[in-house]
Amino acid sequence: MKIQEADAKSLLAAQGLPVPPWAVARTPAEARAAAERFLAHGAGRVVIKAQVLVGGRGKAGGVKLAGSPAEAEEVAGRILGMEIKGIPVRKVLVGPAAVIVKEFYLGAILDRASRRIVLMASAEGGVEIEEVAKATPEAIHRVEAHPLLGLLDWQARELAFAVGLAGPHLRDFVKIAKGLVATMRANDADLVEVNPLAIIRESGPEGHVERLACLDAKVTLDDSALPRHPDLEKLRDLDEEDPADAEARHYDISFIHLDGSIGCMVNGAGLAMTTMDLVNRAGGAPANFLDIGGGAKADRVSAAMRLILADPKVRAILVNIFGGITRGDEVARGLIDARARQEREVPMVVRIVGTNAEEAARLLREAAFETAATLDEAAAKAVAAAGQATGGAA
Amino acid sequence: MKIQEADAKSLLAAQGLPVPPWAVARTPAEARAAAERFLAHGAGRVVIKAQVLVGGRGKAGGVKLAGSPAEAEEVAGRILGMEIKGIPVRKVLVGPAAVIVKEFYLGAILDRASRRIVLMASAEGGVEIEEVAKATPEAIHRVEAHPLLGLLDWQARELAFAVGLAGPHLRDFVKIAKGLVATMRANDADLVEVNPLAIIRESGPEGHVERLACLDAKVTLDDSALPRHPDLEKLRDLDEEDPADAEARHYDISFIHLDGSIGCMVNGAGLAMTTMDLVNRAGGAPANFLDIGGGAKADRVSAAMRLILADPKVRAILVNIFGGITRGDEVARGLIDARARQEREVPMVVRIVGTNAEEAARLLREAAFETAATLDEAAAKAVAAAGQATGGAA
Amino acid sequence: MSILIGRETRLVVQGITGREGEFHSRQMLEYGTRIVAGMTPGKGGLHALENRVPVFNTVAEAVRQTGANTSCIFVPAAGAPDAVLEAIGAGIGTVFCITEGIPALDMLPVVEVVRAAGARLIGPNCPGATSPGQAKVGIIPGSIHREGHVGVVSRSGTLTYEAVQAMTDAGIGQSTCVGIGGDPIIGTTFLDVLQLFAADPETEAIVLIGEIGGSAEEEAAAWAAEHLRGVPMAAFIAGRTAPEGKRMGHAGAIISGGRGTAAEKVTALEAAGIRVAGSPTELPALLREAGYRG
Amino acid sequence: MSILIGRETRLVVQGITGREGEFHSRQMLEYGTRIVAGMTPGKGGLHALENRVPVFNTVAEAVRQTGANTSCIFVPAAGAPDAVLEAIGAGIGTVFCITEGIPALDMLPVVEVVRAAGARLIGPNCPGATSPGQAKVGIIPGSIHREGHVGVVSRSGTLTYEAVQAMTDAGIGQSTCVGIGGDPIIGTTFLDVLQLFAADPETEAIVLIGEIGGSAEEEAAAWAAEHLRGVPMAAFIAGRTAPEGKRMGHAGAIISGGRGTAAEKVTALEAAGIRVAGSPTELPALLREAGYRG
Repeated sequence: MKIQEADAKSLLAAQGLPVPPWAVARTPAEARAAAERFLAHGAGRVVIKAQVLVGGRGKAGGVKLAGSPAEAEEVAGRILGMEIKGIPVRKVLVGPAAVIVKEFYLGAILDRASRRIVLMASAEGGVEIEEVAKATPEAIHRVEAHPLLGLLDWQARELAFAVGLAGPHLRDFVKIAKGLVATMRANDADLVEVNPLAIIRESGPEGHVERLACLDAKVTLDDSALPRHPDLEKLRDLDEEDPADAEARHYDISFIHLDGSIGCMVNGAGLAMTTMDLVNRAGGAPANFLDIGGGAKADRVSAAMRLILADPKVRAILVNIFGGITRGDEVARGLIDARARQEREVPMVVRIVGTNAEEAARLLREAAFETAATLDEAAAKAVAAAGQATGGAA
Repeated sequence: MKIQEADAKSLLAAQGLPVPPWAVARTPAEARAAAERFLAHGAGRVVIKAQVLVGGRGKAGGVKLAGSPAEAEEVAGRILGMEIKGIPVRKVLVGPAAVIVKEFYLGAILDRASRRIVLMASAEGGVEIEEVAKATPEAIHRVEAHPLLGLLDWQARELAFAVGLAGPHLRDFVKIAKGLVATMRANDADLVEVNPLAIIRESGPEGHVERLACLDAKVTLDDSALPRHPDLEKLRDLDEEDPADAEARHYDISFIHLDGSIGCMVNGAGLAMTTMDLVNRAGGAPANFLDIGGGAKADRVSAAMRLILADPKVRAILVNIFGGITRGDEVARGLIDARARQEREVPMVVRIVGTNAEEAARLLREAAFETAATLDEAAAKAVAAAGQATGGAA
Repeated sequence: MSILIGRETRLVVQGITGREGEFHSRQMLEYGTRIVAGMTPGKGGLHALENRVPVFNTVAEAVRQTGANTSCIFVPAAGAPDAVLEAIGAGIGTVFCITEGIPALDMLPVVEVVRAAGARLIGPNCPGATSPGQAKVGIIPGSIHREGHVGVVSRSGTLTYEAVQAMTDAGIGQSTCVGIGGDPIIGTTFLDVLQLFAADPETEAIVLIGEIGGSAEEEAAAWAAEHLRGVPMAAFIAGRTAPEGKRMGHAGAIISGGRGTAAEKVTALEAAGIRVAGSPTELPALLREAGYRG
Repeated sequence: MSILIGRETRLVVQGITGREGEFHSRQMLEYGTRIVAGMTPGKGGLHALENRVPVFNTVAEAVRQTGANTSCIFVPAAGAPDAVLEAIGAGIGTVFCITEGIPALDMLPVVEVVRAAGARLIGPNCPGATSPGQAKVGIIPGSIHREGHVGVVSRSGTLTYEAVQAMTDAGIGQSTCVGIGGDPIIGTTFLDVLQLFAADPETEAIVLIGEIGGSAEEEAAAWAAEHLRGVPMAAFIAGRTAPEGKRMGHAGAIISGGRGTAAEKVTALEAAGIRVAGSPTELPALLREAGYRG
């Protein structure tokens, strides 16, 4: 699960990491009030940042500075009216604009290949790290945290030296790097990124001081671990979520909305992707990815059918079930039940093999469902049906 | 560092372990008030336990039951008047007397040989575990906690099954066993013992319930780790401590009061014990163990001399220094300085070898100290001097 | 011969008295797997599955009493990492963890302890393995198999069944079929299984079923290019048309920033001389093209 | 030849710019030890000890640049466990940790990581080791030694010096003298050092200096009884007259409940055929009695 920058910063701050203050505003007036506070407390300017879960908001004009409360209100108004990659901006983050001396990248990710938490750091901070990785891979330094002991001080120091940090920043960097791993562990995150981690200059009673601060934060959470973090589940941004997603989650269905016309219902993620691939190969386009999971019962099948039919673009439905834990007859009954109650008539092609497939075949035959023996055949039939339903080519 | 039962119970409770309520009383009146509260809240009787850091208080009559506030006051008065192994009882613990169904032993210790935290459990609880270990070693079950991951659930379950726990107690035992290790880690304890861990019977609104509870607690702390636990340092029982100990700690001197007449000042624990052994072998008896540690300077030497001379039984002093980090001339200067300021004249035998021994020898010669070349010679001379000082045989 | 499991397998099922554990243990017994013990803490002394399998409180006890050498875990996610560690602690050499939904960070220390012990973990969130005619461990339907000499390895569950069924339908039998699981952190990778197949005299050809996300297929391809020249191989990659940046179900398959795409995987496999099918049904034909005559 | 350190030792000193680190590094250099590098985070690029030793930010860098193979740690207690782990991570094979006052629980994971890496840690809270005429690492005064063929192993600091001095005074030289440290949790035990001495062709006799507490002397005695028959040995145990239940200084020596007493240790050693001295000064004579002619 992705969470917003402001929430990610809260998680970092909870682990004691140096995150400058911020406020979240949902209206230009709230942004103005926040800007007033920060400007009154010594900030020269404020930064206003769109809170959206998609990347590239900077390029899209979603990050701006303002020098006065009035300007903050005006800028926030503009950003709150934007769409970024199709997502309307509903919130902005307001904070004091930092005086940046130097920017770094620091990220902790769960790395599948090494089966470790890997810390990556670069002196090329503040830009898309993927681009750095492509152009100058040697500019990204990495250490693998000890699988049982976590990130050790010396490992963090090696990263610090690699990106050229020294003096007073050395100890702070070690704390921050360990703090990223602590944030991962405390929240079961699979990614915690600070980009930029920056040396910022602040003026205090004794003149200028320079210190490290986390100016941005990106955290993604392990969905499997959310049940043990009820507080984190609350960070899910329902503003940005497809309403169908909540229903899917309720029924333990994996569901992703796509742009095509053929609704898919499959058991198993790999088979669901394969089904989509074969629909494409047969000349169609899937309307969704939908995995009803293992051992699905009739009620889950009904819910899946509702999710698929809620999309007006759907012109045909392909059901592909390879029974293992899942019993084919259960699915067939669910389908029959769902069709009886559905409001919209859509052609459906059903393929059920594996556990209790014979009983399923009998039920489907009696209910006059269109069936298919192989996945390739099912895909071809569904594409054809969708083409007929739209009165033309699929 | 040993701490009192009541403090140990606080540490266990802080880790969420089931410890029945208790109160600490320093006077019979306080004990009466505590007993009144517990009896009013449903306890049939209260238990009153002497709080002393030495073992065997039960046999010494330091643990008694009382059925009424008046009886509690009377019993507490008797216990508060006792000495146990020479230690006056200054505090008692008062708590509800549990209805015990079955007693177990459970302890977590830092085991040198395996270099692991070892959990030990026995169905023979409530008695001296050393006696069980001698009589029926097979009645004590042990598991080694994983050195990096700590005690794992399955390890705790193995112990539970070994001592015959099952049913609802199984899960509670796992929590308690892991809690003992958590208590060790949170406080840098090298021993956490619960004896007895008991199944107790309580009557609630729905009849009797049986549950596991920690009825006693013993914790010893790692002295090396006390600097990072300032709160634990406060648990040191100054009532029971020799006043000299506090001064010794202040100067980083290891000091233990003994019964003999020959004061010893040595650098290094092993050499200090060896010096004591050789004093004994020469027919004398050491008045103390004293290790001035490595790199001792003049002020520490002076402090050590004060500690030794504060004991009126001291009739002679043996100084044995093998210079490595410690510089012999520094020690010699400290001795000369200390002798100049000491109130009581006591014969002294000084042996200084190793780093800067020549300079030390010159200084001591000029100051007319009695010296010795070998440790055996030094011991013999000190024993002889003590004998003369007492006007008879040592 | 076969890999991971076979006639010598003596299985202990952890969580045998649970709903899932009992159901699949029955299927395994019917397939002919030697389940020598069950394990459920607190149920020691009972017998499961109509008295056919003794149940123990601990894996250590099961090993002592029955000589179990392989474990299959049907324990809920909260207890599954500990269940793996218990099996390893008891000296079990091969552990299948079927449980899904284990938080990924919980698995980091577990895979390390397994590695340090010189043992092998398959999964978690995996369907298990079948050596047709010998034993099946896990939840793969036994009926889809046929005895033979093709090793199958897959990250997926039902997609594996699809591929195996296609081969069986085409008359191509399998030596062992292994589902390694789709979670981000798993105990045994494609590469590990390829190495086992390479050393197995009964395995004459290999089918690899991958999916988008991660780089395990690429690593396997690189190794195969060097060590499996001459072994007929075919592959399938799911998710060729999956959109970028979307997480496709619990399998953990995700593409982002152009890494781990199907296109990259297909390129890597083809560069290693491995034919890649457009549909699982094409796998038998591709194996034949690659020279498999079994 | 010798054990642990010798002419092939290339030492990196961790904490070389601290007061203790600098003082003892100077002593080691004067004794002839090859200190190839120092390490202090943030002081990389400097040179210590009148420009004789380059200082690096990390041990890994020191190893890359100088081929260091042994480390000596003078880092305060709070950072010492991490310093050991850094040395191990950089591939150092032998680590001496002189630091005292490290909380015992901090050392549990460290000794395990060292073991798993196949490396060796001596200490913490140890004086180090000397191979007379070749190298000394740590804080043992170089002047007390004499080249020869007796291996000395001890849990103590100054008591070791006492024993070594007695031998040198009696004309008996040493192959290597090792102080293993008196903390409860140490990396290398008596038994480990006995095994090294047993395998060292230059060590012809062994002196063991123990003290009350723990059971390491008993374990060493049991091993010696079986494997060191024919090797002249002598021992000394400190604390014969120490009172029960008292902790004697930071050394961690403690007797309680009749375990780990001097009497038990003496009995165990004598049962293994090892003569036990009443005073360190008697060790040379006992070695002679045991047949040592060196």
